Amino acid sequence: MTATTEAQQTYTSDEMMSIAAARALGDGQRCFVGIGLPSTAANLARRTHAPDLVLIYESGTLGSKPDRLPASIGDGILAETADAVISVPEVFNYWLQPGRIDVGFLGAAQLDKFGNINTTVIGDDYANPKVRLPGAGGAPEIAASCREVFVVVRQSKRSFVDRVDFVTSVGHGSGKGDRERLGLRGAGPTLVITDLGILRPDPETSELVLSQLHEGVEVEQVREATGWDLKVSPDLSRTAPPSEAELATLRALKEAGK
Amino acid sequence: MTATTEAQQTYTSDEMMSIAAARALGDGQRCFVGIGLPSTAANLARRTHAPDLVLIYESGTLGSKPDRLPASIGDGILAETADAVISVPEVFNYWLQPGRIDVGFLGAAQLDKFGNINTTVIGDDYANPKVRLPGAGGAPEIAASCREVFVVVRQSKRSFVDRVDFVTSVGHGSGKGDRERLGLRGAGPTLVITDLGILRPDPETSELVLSQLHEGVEVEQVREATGWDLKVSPDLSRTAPPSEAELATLRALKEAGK
Amino acid sequence: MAEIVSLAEGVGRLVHDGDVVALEGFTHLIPHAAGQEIIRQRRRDLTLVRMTPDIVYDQLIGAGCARKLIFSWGGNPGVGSLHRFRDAVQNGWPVPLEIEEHSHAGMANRYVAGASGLPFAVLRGYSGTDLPKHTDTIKQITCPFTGEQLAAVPALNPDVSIIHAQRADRAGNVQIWGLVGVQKEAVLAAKRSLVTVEEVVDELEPVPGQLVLPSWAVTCVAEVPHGAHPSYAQGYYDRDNAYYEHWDSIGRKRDSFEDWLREKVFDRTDSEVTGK
Amino acid sequence: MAEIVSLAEGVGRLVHDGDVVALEGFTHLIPHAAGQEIIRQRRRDLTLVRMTPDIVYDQLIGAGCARKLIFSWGGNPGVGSLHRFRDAVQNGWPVPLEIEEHSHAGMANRYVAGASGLPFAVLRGYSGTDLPKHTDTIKQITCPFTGEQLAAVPALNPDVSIIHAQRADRAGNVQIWGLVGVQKEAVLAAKRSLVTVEEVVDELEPVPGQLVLPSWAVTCVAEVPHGAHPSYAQGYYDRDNAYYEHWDSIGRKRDSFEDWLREKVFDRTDSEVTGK
Repeated sequence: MTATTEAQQTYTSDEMMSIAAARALGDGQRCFVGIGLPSTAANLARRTHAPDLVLIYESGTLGSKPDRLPASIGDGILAETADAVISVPEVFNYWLQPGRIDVGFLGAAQLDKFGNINTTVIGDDYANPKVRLPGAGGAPEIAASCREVFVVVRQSKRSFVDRVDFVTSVGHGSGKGDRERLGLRGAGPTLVITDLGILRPDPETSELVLSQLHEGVEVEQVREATGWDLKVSPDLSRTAPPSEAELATLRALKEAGK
Repeated sequence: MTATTEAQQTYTSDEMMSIAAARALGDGQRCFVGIGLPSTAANLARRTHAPDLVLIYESGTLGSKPDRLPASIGDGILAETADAVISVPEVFNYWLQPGRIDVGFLGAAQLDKFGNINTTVIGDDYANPKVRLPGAGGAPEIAASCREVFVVVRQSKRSFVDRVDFVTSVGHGSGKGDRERLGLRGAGPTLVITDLGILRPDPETSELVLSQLHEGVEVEQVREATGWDLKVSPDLSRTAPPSEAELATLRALKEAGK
Repeated sequence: MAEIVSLAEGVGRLVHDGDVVALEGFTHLIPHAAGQEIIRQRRRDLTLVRMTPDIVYDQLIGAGCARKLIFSWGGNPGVGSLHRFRDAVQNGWPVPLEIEEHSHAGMANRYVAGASGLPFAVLRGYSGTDLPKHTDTIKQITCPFTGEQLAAVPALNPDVSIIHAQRADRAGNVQIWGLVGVQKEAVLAAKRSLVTVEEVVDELEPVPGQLVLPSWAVTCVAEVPHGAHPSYAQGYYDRDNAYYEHWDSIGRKRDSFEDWLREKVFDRTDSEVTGK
Repeated sequence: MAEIVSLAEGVGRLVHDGDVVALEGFTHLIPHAAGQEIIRQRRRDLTLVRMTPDIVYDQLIGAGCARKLIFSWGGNPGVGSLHRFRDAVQNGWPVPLEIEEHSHAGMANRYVAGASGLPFAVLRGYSGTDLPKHTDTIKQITCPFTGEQLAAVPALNPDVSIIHAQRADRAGNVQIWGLVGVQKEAVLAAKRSLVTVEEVVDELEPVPGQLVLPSWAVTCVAEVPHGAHPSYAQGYYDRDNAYYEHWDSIGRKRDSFEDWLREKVFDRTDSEVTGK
């Protein structure tokens, strides 16, 4: 899918998603970065409005400043440009678990209406899955311990489901108050950024509702790409289209990362 | 007190003690070294018969090779000459606790007939002690986890008591089988090296008995310096007096450490 | 003290059928050559342990060496699925694969407990997830001071852990730098250990960020230049990102995988394998 | 992000009457200047935490700043007793001192739990000793997998931890090398932290064996050259062993200690204190 800005600049919906995700990160925040879409967005943020964003990768780097997109979560450039390189147990025990990280930036294979994430198995039978996914990795504890979680994921009926087949990482559980009951200290998913728009948890129910539409996308389109009866925020707004600077920076990053 | 070797070499009883302690260490052993007498003995061993003795200090050094006696347990020379420098939690958790260390080399303010060590308080009332001693330091876990423990201590009625006022570090508890009952994995004190001789636990009772006399010392003298009714091993032997090489090396070490 | 041996000798001596075997290396310094040597020596019924079973375990699983996998993330990083792993889990090919699944935090702490001589570790983890329903090595524990509920996981103590490092000296002291992952813990948790290194040198020149494993904490060291390929060894060579893509085409089908096995593992000469 | 402040400002802002305060540094890098600044600012009712209360705490205790000490070894290393500490414990002078006594392994693990956001730590410790009879922060815990009994100790989370390091950069990133003790854990366990450094530099040149604390994990940094004297700062100056002996003659009597307090702490000018 492509869209057109006022300046007639053409961009893809994936580019819009990465740019919208980057914009959500505040300068100076400490961000625990998953590989793929989250890493693209975090690195874009650091090269645009958030030069002092602190990137933390589970491979053991605090404050990485890569000048290209890392090819993996343990790309050598992450260690070479980091303020500190630490062991993997230390990442989880000394830095993530105590709540020192502002934003956990996650992807998802399946996401449900309460922001719960599945990256384990598709299908009801864990022992005989329809599809075996990679598994948990660092996500359950990132989702539990970061002050808030942003999820970046392409939206489709297949991936946006009423209830995930397997709760790998807890979002808002089965609704408002569940995180507190489970002893999870962070606020959980506060933003879900997709190629179509942005969803946020309803303050009353914690159910994800459509709160922002990317340029050129209509509500009905988003509903069709959602596996539950998606509610729309009364304050629904429009995402500003990518600026030329954002697009140029994103493309240069991706080019250099090849 | 001084004694005389066959070669008419004069030496002090403290020198005999350090040399006897050094001799007890086997080449290639991993030795957890307390400061003071144990450190002198361990460094002497490394410079005489045990060049591959691995010295481990609780300040965080594995394989220190100081060329003089360290002035403290955290002397810079220990870090500068170590194979690896690690944090203090790592010393205790990764290296001592799992039983990787062959010999724990400890001193004592008070020692009892079952080899229990007191470095906490003299007197019966913990809250109002007659003398407040430094406390536990690393000793309780050294005594628990090393494969065996050597104690180096000057012998006197005041320090060798029937029952210590406070068990800071467990030797053989109240006798045979107590260590197993307490879940302590090492063998506990297998040697107590003093300025008069060497005591070992009786294999049947774990009570310390006199098993070796230094040159020029008589049994009665040792009994008088012991606060319990000291038994004598049927295999009582004599310590070989210091060799000229041992004495010269010890004195050079102490001179360089000033 | 670590003994310096050949890769074939190290694997032959330290890895036995039925063993619990951990190969660690977090993206960096993955002991690929050692993994392939285990396949060459046709080990069977292994319980493989690894936080991130990626290509190295896709190969071992596809070759039928494993009966169980203990892990926290199984994928081809940056590329997609591990097809041999999926085929084993979904279809039991070539042999059924039992799995024991944790999170990274849980696995890292299991190694820490193992390295520390403790029977278990405590963490804030798993709460509200479906993992405890399927993984019986996740339990709850109560803080004796605050009454809080936390997760407990049992120590991992592999029969043998294998890692790759940059260098060792002739006495067998091992030097690693860059991302060090969970390798120290994996070695210290294991009953036996094998460290493959890029080179054995006379003296270990200190490097910022280094981690040194003393010789007496390691069982065997084997010099295996390029032993981490297609992963990387900082200071020696970069990650072969193209190979990770290429693996997808090999691993996708049983045929292409078996061709690869024959050509690249079983028919290779010793000198091709050791790179010397 | 850490703010760069003067020592007086750092202590003034971060250390309050009644706080739980940890000064750490294991023989190396003991924050002596910061300790004396706490005395100068006449803080009271502090709960002092330190594995090895040596001269730095003898001074704070003798000056009447502390009501409680949490520790594992209190002595003048290589010399003998801490006379001010003994006078406080045995005679309540100048104020009574409550003590909470652990072993090094217990204290180190209490900091580790604090740094890890856990309420307690588990270790093989204390079994058979008399410490649990007098220290109620030692309990037993049962392994949920093996049934084994182990010791549990609660996390230490000081209101403020103070350490000394070699260098910081202008952004407040801190660099330490040589013996690093338990300093990282002490800082990460604390609600607030102050790091005194030998110098603030433009760029932190990497050093083998270094540990870096990112600026955002530290509250304040103060440049205090020679701030660890009479302990040492590797790469800057050696331990002043003679001073440790000398301290014995100062600390032994109340008179000589009070003379020292007046002369060396209260009557010193700011410029003498900061060494600038």
